[in-house]
Amino acid sequence: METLVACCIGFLTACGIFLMLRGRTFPVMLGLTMLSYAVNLFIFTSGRLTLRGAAVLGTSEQYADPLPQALVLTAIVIGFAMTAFLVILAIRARADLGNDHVDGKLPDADVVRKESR
Amino acid sequence: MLDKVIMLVFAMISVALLLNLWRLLRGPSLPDRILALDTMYINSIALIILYGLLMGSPLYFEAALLIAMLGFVSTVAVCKFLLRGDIIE
Amino acid sequence: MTLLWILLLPLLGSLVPVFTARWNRSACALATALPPAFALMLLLYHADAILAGGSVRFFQPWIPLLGLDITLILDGLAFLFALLILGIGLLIILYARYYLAPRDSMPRFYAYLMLFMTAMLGIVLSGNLLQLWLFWELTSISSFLLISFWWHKAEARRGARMALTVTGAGGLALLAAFLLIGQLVGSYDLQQVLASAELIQQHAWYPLILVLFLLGCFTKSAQFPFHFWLPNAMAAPTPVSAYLHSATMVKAGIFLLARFYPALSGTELWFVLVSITGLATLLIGAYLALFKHDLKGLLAYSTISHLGLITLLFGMGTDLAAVAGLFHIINHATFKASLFMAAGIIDHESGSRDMRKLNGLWQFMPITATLAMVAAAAMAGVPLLNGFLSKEMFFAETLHQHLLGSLSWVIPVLATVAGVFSVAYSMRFIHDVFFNGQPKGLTKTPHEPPRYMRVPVEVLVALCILVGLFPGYLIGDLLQAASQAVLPGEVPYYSLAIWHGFNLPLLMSVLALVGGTLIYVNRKHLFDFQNTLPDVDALNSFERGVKQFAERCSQLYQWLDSGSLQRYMTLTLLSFILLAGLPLTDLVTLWGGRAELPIDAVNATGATMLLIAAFATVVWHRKRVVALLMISVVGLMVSIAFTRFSAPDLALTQLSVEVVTIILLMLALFFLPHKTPKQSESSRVVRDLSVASMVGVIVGSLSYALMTRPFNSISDFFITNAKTGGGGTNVVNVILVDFRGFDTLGEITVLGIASLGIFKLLTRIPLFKPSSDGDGRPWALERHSLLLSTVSQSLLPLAVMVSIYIFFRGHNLPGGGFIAGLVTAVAIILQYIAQGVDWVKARMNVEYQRVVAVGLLIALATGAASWLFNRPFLTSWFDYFDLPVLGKLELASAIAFDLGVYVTVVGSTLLILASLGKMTTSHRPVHKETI
Amino acid sequence: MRFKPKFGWLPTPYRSVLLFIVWLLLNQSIEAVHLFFAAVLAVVIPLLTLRFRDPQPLIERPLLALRYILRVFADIVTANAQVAVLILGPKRRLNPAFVRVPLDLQHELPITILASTVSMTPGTVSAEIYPSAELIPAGEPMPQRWLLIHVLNMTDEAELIASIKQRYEAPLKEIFQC
Amino acid sequence: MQNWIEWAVAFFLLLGGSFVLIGSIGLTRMPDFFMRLHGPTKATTLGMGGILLGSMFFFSLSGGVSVHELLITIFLLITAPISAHMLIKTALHHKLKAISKTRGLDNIEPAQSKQHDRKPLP
Amino acid sequence: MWHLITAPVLLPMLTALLIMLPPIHYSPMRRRWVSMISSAIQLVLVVSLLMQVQQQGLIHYAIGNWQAPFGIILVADTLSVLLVCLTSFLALGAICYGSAGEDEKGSFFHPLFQFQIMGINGAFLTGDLFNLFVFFEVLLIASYALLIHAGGKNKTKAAVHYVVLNLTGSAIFLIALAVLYGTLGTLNIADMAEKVALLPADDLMLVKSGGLMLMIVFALKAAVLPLQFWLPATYASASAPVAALFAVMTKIGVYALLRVYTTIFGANAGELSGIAADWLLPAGLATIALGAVGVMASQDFRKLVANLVLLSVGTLVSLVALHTELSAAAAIYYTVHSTLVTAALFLIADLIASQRGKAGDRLVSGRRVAQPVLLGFMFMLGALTVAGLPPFSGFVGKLMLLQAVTEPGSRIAIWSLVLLSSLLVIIGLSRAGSTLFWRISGSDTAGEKAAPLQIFAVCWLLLASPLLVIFAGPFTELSQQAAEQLYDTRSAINTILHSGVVEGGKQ
Ligand code: NA
Ligand code: NA
Repeated sequence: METLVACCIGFLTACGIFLMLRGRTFPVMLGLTMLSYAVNLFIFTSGRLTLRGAAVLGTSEQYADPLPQALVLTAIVIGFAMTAFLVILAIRARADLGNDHVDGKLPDADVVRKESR
Repeated sequence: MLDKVIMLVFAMISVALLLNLWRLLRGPSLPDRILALDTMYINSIALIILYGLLMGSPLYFEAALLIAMLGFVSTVAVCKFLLRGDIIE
Repeated sequence: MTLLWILLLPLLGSLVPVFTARWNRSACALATALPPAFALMLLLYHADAILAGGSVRFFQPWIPLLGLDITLILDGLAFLFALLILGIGLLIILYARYYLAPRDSMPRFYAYLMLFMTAMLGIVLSGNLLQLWLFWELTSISSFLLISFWWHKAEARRGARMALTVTGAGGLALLAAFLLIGQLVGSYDLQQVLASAELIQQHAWYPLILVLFLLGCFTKSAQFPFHFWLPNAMAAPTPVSAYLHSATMVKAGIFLLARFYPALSGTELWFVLVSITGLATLLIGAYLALFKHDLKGLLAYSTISHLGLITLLFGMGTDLAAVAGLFHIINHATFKASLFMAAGIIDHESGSRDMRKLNGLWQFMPITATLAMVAAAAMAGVPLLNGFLSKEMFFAETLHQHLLGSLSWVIPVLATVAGVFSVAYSMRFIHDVFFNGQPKGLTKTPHEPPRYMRVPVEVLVALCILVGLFPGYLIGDLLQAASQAVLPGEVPYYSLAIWHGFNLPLLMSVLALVGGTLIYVNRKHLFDFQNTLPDVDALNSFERGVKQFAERCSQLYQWLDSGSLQRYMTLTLLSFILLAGLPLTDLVTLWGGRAELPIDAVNATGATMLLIAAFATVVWHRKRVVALLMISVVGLMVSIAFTRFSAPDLALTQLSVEVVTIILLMLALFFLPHKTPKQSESSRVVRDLSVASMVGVIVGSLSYALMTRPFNSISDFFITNAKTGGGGTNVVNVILVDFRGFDTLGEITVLGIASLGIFKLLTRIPLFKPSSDGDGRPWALERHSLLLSTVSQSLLPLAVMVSIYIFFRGHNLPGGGFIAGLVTAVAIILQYIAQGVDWVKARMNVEYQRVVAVGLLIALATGAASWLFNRPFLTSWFDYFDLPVLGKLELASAIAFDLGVYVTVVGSTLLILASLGKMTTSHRPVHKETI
Repeated sequence: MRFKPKFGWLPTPYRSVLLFIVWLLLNQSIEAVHLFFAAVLAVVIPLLTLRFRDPQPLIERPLLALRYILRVFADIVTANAQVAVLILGPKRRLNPAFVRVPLDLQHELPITILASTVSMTPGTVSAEIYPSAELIPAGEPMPQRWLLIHVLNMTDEAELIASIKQRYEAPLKEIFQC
Repeated sequence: MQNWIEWAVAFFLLLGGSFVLIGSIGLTRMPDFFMRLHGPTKATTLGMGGILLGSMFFFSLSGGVSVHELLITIFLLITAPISAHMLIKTALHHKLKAISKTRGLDNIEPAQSKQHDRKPLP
Repeated sequence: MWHLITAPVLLPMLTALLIMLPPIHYSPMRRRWVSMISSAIQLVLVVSLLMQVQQQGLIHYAIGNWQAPFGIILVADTLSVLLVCLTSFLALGAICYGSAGEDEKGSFFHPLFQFQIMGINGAFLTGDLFNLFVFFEVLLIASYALLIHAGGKNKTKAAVHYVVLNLTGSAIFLIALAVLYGTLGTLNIADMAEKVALLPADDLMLVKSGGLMLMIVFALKAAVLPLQFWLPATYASASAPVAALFAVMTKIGVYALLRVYTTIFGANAGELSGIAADWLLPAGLATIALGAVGVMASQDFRKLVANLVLLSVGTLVSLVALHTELSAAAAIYYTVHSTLVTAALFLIADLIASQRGKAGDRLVSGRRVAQPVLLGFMFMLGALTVAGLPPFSGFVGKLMLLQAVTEPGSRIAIWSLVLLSSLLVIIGLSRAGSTLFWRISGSDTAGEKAAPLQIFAVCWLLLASPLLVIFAGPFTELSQQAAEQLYDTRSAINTILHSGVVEGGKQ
């Protein structure tokens, strides 16, 4: 199972990073979201995997490590706040700069015309 | 016996989820994909309930309830998006 | 203490003109002159002791850690220089009173001058290397201000900057030299350094130290090849030139040579570097001076030449040469200051400094002409004047050295040649200006200056004559004391007599006078020859050089910083690959020895779905709505994974956050293009793919390595203490609200701030509302579906109840304030979606930022409440109460804290979404053709 | 048809009952504490959310409503069985259709219930209710409204319309007295 | 008693599982969007009901009562029609093609066009 | 009184919240005064905290009464409190400047400013690595919001880059934290230091990987080459008071580097001791070079100052890399000096820009400033300080840092780079100054004069420069003390982990 989970985390990271390397704000946001999934899973796995061990006292014998879970919760919330900000910033950038390229300008002037919604 | 039944149902749900994914990937239209996603949400409720059964723990009920609620909201939101563009107007 | 006052008085004096500026000019000048006059008196108060060969010292600790203390030493050398600085300084103050025009800011000038005077005094009085450097740099800065006094003139600005750059660079080299010396000797105290000559000279660093040190001296003293800044500093008002280039600024380098003479001189390297530089400077300065048409330009090159002469003297390494050097310092200061002032008078009263225009001024200003002629004669080394004496000593010393072995005769010959040119340019100064026909094209008729403007020149010229006539009587003791301070051993015998009989030096002087006259008479040919040589404009080429350098820098910088986020990201990720990945290559095996859990079919299905959905997101990222649906699947699968691996709280949170995120992304998508044009070239895609997959491999490997390792952590403590110490059975929640409640406080603060930031981003946003979707389909006309509205209204109370339930059970079972808050928020968002902003606003007109603030305040207050019980911030409290009928109830401070979380989450989420939604309602122009 | 509730503090009695039950369901307990809180919340929450509710006709015949619910449940089960057969059966036997049902109901809640019921029961899905009230200019009378439904396998259009009107719409009119 | 409940659990789970699966098969198999919609909205809802009932019985097996699954059922019953409604509205708006043998296609027209006759809202 | 250590975090938070609520929220004047007064109070409080630390030595405070390593603790040693003092001092100046009108150019200026201060102070004071992450995020999100204050294309553009890069940085931070937690089993910095020493050989490389990952994060915050690209545009486009406050943000990265690589990966870390130095020194030196080049290359004054920030970061990071007590002391002094002066220069740049009409702060000829003497004096003071020329604090900082390089190998590289970069700075600043003040074109229409509050703010920040020289003796002493305390890891660990812990966590 660990191998599978590690593969998933690695793959999610790679996908997230690839998307974050795109030149438009929307894929960057997607990539960021995906990267946070990967990171959250990563933090979570740093407490090792446990089946049937929710850290609620009295429900099982062997509890999963609760601390990484708490850290992930914090990370999720912070990640949400950050993503939200980035999303709105992207809108603002589109409004202010007239395009959705992360550098605020299109790499090629001709593209401006081609790019229709 | 119950264990075997649960595993069987697990298998059914898994197949159902894969079918949903297939429709989601296949499309062809956006409403098709949204429908597939909505179904997937509901099917995962089943999956989680089954997990609860498997582990004999009622701790997962809220997750199921939340999926039901949030799945609905997100489906509605996507539909609204396709209809009006602006989902909060 | 008096020493300190000698330094402080001029410093305070720099404030005097600022405060006396409103008085009349003379009063202001007088007031300004008072502090240096006092300082001079204080200096003279020590004269007896110093001239008797003693010294005065002042010490005050300042920064012991750096070895930088306030140490002042007044010995013969310092006395000599301080005397020149203060004495000539006072004359300059008087002179400037008349020189400056009414529109020039006199207080500013005097303030800068005083500052400069302080800096110079600081150099000569310093007994600590670092302190000396401090004043050294101060002279560069204050001279920058003085040279650029007429800042509206481009050449003044440029000249000042050039001077600053060159002397500043030298200053940095000097600092390096001082620091090396200090580390070598173990102290920055001057006396200790001077006493450690052997240690320094035998150390491997000596050459480096010497080169750096000399760089400092030579730049300041305008030695070849750093001489070019000095002529360009002539853009300064003449009093400045008279001060800086006779007695002070440029002499600082010479002073330093003299100061460190005991510690650094006496080696082959010293000789080679110093004497050759001096000789070269002497010759080049003397030669070039002749061709300058600008009076001050001529004087500038002559200054360079004389500084070269002094440097050469110090380079020769004999004690007598050093004495001669000191003597020439005094003489040069007097005649050069007077010459500059005379030039200033001429400029002032005739409106020009161009010798091609200036002719026959003798008829207009005979007194000034006489004074200038005497001073120029002293410069030329005419007998009975002070310049003659030191020049004789110089000639004599060139004869007595054997430094170049069999070629040693070259030095006296070249010295004579320099003397020849020196005579020639001095003659030009006299003849070309005061005689040589009538003035040409002057804007005003020249006349004698105001009476008191001439006084400083008269004083100095008198000194030239007096010293020339009675050298031993007037400055014998001073020179003796100064020499004693410079020379490590006994001061050798020397004679200050006017007449030494017929000897070689006299012959050299005569040769120089005759040769100089001949050259001046036949100057036409020489000028013609000189005109064929390319003209080097130091100022412009320097300026151009700096400009070009700046452009190069600009190119380099832009090449590095291309403004492309993708590049920055790639660099960041490459750092990650390098730093996080390299250690992994040293790992023998990733597997840490822990047995893996078995894989079952359901998990495999989940993982497959996750991977496929992630992949599909990437593949379809340009079809944005589809990508959004795909990433929802990823999120869903991650939540299910959390459920599977015993983390129900995480699953709940992840689910609720994801829905809100998706809604947010959709709101964003409304304003962003629905599709991304294909743009990335395949090479970039390959690059990005390889970077991404490398990062992925590293992260995956790390994760695998972690998961398969045995593990001990502090978590057992939490499991043990959750119920007894925190009063809850849901350990994760107890960690959140109690063990690590501070993190949670920070986290909700982040959320609150984010919502404020978003609100900020959305104010006055110039947005256009697209009129159709990505495929050009116009939007549906019906805003709100009847069915959805009705049902969402009925769902609200249900959702509120569910969130209350989730809120309260959180402490003991999965749930808690955060999730409850999101559920409430989502329910309210559903109202927004189903019924619109106006509908909701009519029913709930709350400013959400206030809700955020209240939520955070509740959390904060809960934490601070524990102070009342003298417990640390956020200390939790809980107890069980037996109530009639209802039974046992638990009350905990954590509930209040969680309430804060809940309120903040509701407020923030709604603030974010509602302000985004509201944006479109305030009727914006519908934009047909969106870019 | 009434809009105004009997008690100010209990504006939506049936909703309160529902909430009371939901709380108990959530807590899976009928201990005193939970009963107490259920009661409190059942009163407080409707009051809190009252403003978020457009006025709707009240249920006048609760027993009839109960019967309606039971009938719908039964229909759901049969509907599902039918649909299952249709789905698994050969595709070519299916006769899909779009059908318009004229609506007698006027108010939002009854219409919603009807449309939902139609969606949950035999082979039909509510697609659209038109014309939309939003698009009728203020002051103009509401024209005849229609319910557009999609039928998976239609045998007889008239019969279908009649059955919907009689089986579901009529009881709803009764329940809400409209 | 125990045995009886176990059988009930097994029955409901299997029933539920089958309906869920059938719903998804419908989603996959039907030829057009409108027909695909029927499976998930109905079969899945009932399937969920089955599984939730199974779960209720299962947890009753271990002592206490488990009735909160009812909530999910209620919730789904309320929301599923609305989701379906929104989806089909979207499909109509996107003018998705129904298979050719669909009858009453002209009935869609008034639902869409009547609205277009009206003057658009600001 | 023993709760004083929480004040630097909680007081700004409380202030921010109060400003967001009525009755303060309604009136701009109230918002300003509350913000300014609160900052002044905070300054007094942190200075008394510094005195407390001077008296008692290291102070640690267990939040929630859960002792380390289980709970989160705040740790006040001379270094951290000194930096908190610096922040408070700086913040007061920046807030005063902002209160002259800049604050009304967008919403929530004061609350965001206070939140930012909260984040910065929290990052300095926390003794827990994950909590450090949280405070990083607090200060980052506040900085994102402040960056876009008053709007404008440049800000938006800079913000996109700044935000995305920092989000990547946060992701890396989290991964690093997870790796460290997954191997060391703890989050407390002191506890980590203790655990690192006992690490099984098998886990060594994992911890190294995590440790070096942290370096990326901190280097990104500090803006060290090649992770510095976000800085120039960000700092140059932010509103003046914001840019001034940002001057301390890079220092947080430096602080974190200093803290983590002396405490966790310090002398006691065995094989992992000093893992960062090999990477940091070249990076720091390269940053110095880049900063110097940037100073020469800059076309406008704010960009120039931003590059000066880079230069100071490079210097600091090189000092951190030297990893000696002396270099740490130099770094501490230099931090204080460079932060205040660059902040002041950002404000001065704004004043100049607002008085030069269309030319703004671009280095081209333009209208004459309305207050040439005042601004010229301020500029001169700031320029001398930042260039490291006497008689202001810059030269003390420079002397200290040059003297801190005792290893002959690195001496030549560092000295020549530092000295050469100083020269470039002198050239660059003299060019900039003479252009801004002396190259005048067009009519002499008087621009708007600076508000008294703005002048006060600049003077307040500049005041530090002479004071840091006059009291250089005690102040260098203090830096030295802070460095000694920082390097005395053993006793810090003992105080934090092994004093007065009662079984069960609660005291
Ligand atoms: Na002439
Ligand atoms: Na139906």
